[in-house]
Amino acid sequence: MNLDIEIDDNSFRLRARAWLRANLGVTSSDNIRHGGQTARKTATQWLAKCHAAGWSGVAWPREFGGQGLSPARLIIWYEEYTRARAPSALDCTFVGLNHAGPTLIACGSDTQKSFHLPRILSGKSIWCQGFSEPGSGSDLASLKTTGKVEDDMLVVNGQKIWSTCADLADYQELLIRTEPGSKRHRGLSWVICDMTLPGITVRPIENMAGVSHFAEVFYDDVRIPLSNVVGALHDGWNVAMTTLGFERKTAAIALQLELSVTVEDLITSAQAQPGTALSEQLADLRAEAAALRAMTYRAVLRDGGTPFDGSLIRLTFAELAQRIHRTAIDTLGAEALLDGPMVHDYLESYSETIAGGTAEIQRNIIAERILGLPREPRA
Amino acid sequence: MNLDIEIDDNSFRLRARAWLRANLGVTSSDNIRHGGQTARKTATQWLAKCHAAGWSGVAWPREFGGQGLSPARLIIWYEEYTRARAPSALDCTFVGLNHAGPTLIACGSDTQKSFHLPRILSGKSIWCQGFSEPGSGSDLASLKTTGKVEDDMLVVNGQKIWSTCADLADYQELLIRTEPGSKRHRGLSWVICDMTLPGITVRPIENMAGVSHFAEVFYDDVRIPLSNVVGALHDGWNVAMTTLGFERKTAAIALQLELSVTVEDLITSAQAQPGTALSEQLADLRAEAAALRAMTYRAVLRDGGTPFDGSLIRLTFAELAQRIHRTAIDTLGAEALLDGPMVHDYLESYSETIAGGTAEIQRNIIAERILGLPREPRA
Amino acid sequence: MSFDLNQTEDQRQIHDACRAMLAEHYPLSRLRGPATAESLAPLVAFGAFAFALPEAHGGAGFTLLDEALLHVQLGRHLISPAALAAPIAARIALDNGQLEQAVKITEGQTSVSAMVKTKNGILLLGNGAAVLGIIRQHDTMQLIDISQVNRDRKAAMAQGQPIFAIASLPAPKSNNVAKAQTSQTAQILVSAQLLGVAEGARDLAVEYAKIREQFGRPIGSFQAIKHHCANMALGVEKLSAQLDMAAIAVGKQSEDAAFQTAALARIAPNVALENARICIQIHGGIGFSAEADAHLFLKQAHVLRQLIGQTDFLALPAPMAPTREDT
Amino acid sequence: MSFDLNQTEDQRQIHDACRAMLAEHYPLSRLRGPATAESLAPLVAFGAFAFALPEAHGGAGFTLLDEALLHVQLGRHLISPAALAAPIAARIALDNGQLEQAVKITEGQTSVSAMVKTKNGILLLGNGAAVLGIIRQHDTMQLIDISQVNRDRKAAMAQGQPIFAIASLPAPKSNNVAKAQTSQTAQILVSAQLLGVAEGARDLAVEYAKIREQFGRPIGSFQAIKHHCANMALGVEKLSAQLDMAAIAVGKQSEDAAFQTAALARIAPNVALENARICIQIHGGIGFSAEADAHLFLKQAHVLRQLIGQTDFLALPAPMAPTREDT
Repeated sequence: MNLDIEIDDNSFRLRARAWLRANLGVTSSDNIRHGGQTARKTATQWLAKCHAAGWSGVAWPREFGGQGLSPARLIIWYEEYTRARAPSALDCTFVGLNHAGPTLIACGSDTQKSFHLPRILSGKSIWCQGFSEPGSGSDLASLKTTGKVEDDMLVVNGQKIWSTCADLADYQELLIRTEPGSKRHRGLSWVICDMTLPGITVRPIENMAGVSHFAEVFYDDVRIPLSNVVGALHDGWNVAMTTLGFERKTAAIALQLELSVTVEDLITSAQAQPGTALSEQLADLRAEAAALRAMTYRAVLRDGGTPFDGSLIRLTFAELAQRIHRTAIDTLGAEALLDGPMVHDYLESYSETIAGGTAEIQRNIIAERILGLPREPRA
Repeated sequence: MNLDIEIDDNSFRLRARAWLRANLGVTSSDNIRHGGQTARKTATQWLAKCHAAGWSGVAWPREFGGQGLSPARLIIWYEEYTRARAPSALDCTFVGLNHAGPTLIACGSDTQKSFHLPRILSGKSIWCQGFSEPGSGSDLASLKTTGKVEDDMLVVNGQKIWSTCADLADYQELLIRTEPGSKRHRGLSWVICDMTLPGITVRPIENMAGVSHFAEVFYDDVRIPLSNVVGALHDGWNVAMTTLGFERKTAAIALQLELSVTVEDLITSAQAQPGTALSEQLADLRAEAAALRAMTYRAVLRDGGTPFDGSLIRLTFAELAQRIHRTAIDTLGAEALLDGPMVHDYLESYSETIAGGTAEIQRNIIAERILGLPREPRA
Repeated sequence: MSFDLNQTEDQRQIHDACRAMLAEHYPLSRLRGPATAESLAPLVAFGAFAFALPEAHGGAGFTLLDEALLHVQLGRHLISPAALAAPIAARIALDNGQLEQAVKITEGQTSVSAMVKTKNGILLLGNGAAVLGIIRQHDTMQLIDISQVNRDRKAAMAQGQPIFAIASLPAPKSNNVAKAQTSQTAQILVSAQLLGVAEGARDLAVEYAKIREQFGRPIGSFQAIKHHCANMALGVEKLSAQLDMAAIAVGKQSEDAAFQTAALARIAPNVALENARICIQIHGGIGFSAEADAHLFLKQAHVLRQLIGQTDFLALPAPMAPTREDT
Repeated sequence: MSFDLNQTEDQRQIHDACRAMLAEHYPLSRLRGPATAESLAPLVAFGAFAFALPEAHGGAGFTLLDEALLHVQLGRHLISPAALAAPIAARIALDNGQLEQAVKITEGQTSVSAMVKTKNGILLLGNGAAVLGIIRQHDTMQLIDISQVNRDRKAAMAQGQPIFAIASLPAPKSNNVAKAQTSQTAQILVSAQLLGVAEGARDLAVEYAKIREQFGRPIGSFQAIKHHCANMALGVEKLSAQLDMAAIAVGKQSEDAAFQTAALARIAPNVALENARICIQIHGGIGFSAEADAHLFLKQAHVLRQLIGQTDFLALPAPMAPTREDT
């Protein structure tokens, strides 16, 4: 971990700050949060603006059009991004920039890379994820959607769920069972799916905050060229795992830092007297948010560790976010019964311990993969 | 549930209160808590006094020398007992009065009953439990201590652990495997073991509060007459289970009510200003202690329910006791580093979620036996 | 009059009838789609609002504990807060000698809503057309004529429940204040509904855990899920025991009524909120969707929580026994 | 000077050597039986008390972060608080220009103990024969000559640690007050030891969970135990990351040093206490016995907690970046 900020890094910080200050204001993070085509337009316009000024793909290698920022500069960028209250990084460009793009860089063919990467960076194409299925929430290896090889095509049938922004997306990273009869992690393939193909039906799902971020996707004899397979056919599990190492350098950093800003806002608005129950609670949240920030920095800056260390940050973030948003609406009194940004964020926070692996699964991973405790006997 | 206090019950309350007021003062609960022969003497003298005045075996049927108190009166007695700060009911007479005695009443032979019951009621004989073994903390059915039938004797070999007051006890309720090769709940017997028999070695174990309440007991060819088996030979599991129904009418009631007194003492001593973090915490504890009292009353007064409902009270009590004692030493500041009654009670409270079935096992029982969730697959 | 929790056949029958009425008229599915004012007619027909009023006042003469257990059922069905407002409003009317008013309320001829204060004004919950409103002010309850008061529909956290803003209320009259027992009764009934929410969330989660499979077995066979469910059961047991205790104390006007009610009011919202949270978590992704019922329990818990009111609990004397004669 | 957590070979070697020294001289088994003053000679010989002092002042010139990581190791071995008192006392001496005094302290010629205030007096922890004591007063640290002060041995919660009562201290001198950086350093080192306690408790519990069998399988294969262990790991990760952050900030005297240290001091005691609690619970019956080491971690956490001091955290300005030039 190196937190020494060089002279040059400080000028980088000032440059980022100045650019953000000059270019914010046209976008609205509320819009983006609420989904829909307006949100897509806002998000992609903002990304295009970032791209034009050299602020897109900050963690991507330069050879693929990214900025190739050092870990320290990555942190500085996201600090400034968060401090400026720039649009939430968790918009419809998130999957492309932080997941699909890095996977293509690691495992894609030259054709795949040269076609898709520039489109992702500039906001021209939006990606969604197609991993989860109705029967395989926390048990990804149990997925059942099939892709049957017919000549040079895959014929896909089945169903995906919890696919964020699937209604807005141009492409989907689709994980399907291509080897008939294969079990669990074996026989899967990672495929680029054009969302305009015939046979695809998208049904948005409304969440408990009244917003439709995610959707179900149905595949009825969808024909995808075999050339859209990323990495080797039937090797999709390994392809999906390649981003695990990249994850600690994604825009999730911005979300983690944002919690500190949320807590500071809460401290300012609550004006709690010293010694009261509320001030003690706020002080605890402030300390926890500081520690989450320290965890984030360390993960970005330190070499080594296991790919599962991310579970520690992911879970800490999730549970802290829920505590913070709950405290926030507790300070509202009866106004918590009205819809509003704090109430919206509170309701949204319930997904933190569910999406992307439940808190229970994260704890299993920490216990088994990091601490080495024995696995449960299989049923 | 009937909480209507009849005129007659109120006079019962006043009679109990008057007797306790007139007869307390000679005993010291501190002495009893710290174990040893002095503690035995104090406890048995106090019990003898209760017995002489008709206050021993309050929940036992009258035909066996008890008081046969109605559920409502049982509660009144323990309310007054607790309010008077009478000696802790959890002394070395506890197992005899609340476990061994009731088991003998339910399953013992006439000879066993007529010999043992009067001695238990009057404090002449002290009992300990011999259930747990080093390898079977939470898994009672896995126990290994054997009793081999030779003519009219059982020859016992093995080891028991966590046997409270084994160093002071005259008799032990001993659960052992009498059917060679039997598995789990089958083939066990419940035996009266005279602690003065040759081949018995008792090794007291010091706990983390620096006190030796419990002990290991070793059995080396200990010869116990077959006539000491309670209930049928090899039917010990069912005998052990008979007290489950009686448990909600034991002196554990007094321990549960005591928590309210502890909280009130804490509220008085802490003098917390309204609105402070401490006063909020104390108000929460007060409410939780009130609810525990309500749970206790209901369990005693209401018919029906499953024998496992006791787990709900047991676990609520255990975790609340730990919270209360932790808050108590938090109010002490640096004085918590010195030995003293509050620190002692705090350290002792760590056993609450372990002894008599860990919190984890209690939650399993609640989930499986009360809520009907499926059992885990066996390894 | 007896407070025997070992239910009589009469009591069992009335609660069974209540369950059937609720299942027919108030299925949770009614809460999907745009929020509308809930019809309380089936509850009026059942006599729910006069359930524990004396027979002389048109009531059914059940005990407060019986009424509380009725509201536990209402809580499970996430009924509009207007169903809490009516029986409390009727009691405030009786407290002030307005028998006719009380009868109109319990018979559904005069509509009542619950109101809560915010930092900047007042919110009206449930029935926007109500002509009367009840509100908690300084540790007591008031019944207020709001027929002339303007109200603005607002977007609600709980989408199924209409909510309205009121800028200010008319000056209170002198004959509209509840007696202490009525204010406590309000806390008892709100707590009873919170218990219903907690029970409903527990049952929904337990049933789901029995059927949903992951890793080749029902998720309810995993210890983490089991322990979540056990925690829900612990919360329900604690809350329901304290509800019994407080309802008996308030019904009998025991001297520990204020203490038992304050303890109850402190416990009830947290148990309901926590059970609803666990229920969502156990459901996983579907629990976070609007399609599942899990979030409805959470939102109702938030609504009821605002109605319960809190007192300075530590200022109340501690009881050690239901009857204390420290001679 | 660099603060690179990707340890250099030098740093690795010194920490390995420290581990070996501690394993040889400070096994946990030494804490059985009657409490005696701990010999600090092996730590002095190792140079532990001058570890991060400038070489000009007889120190080894390591960074504060390096020293903090050393104290994590000391924390795992539940070393007497006197080992915290010495390096802080030496710094206070240097803060006041008393170089000779500082050298005597770091070389073990002058003995120091830690003191804490109670409601009624002062407690001296660890070495009853100490001639100097450090104590936290009003947000700063003082170094006090206690050679003439009477002390009474008391029974301690942590049986392995001698403890003494002092009725009152001599009037403070003007040249015995720590600079802000030293007061913060004290919080860093106490927190480091609390992290060591938390790590030790975690490791003890995890190892036990791997070997102890119940119901025919290691208890560590049960989800409830797994999740307890995961919670311990989460606590350690959180605390150790914040320790790094605060140690770097204080070592560099960054403007967020006070903020980072206050956040650390708020987190550290709770993580250590909670991990110790879970460690006892996972051990079951044996964890509650004096024979197992689990309770030693709990008691040490209580001791260290009293030494850490708390500040009005909300009054401190929030940093958003290690360097802030809000132009």
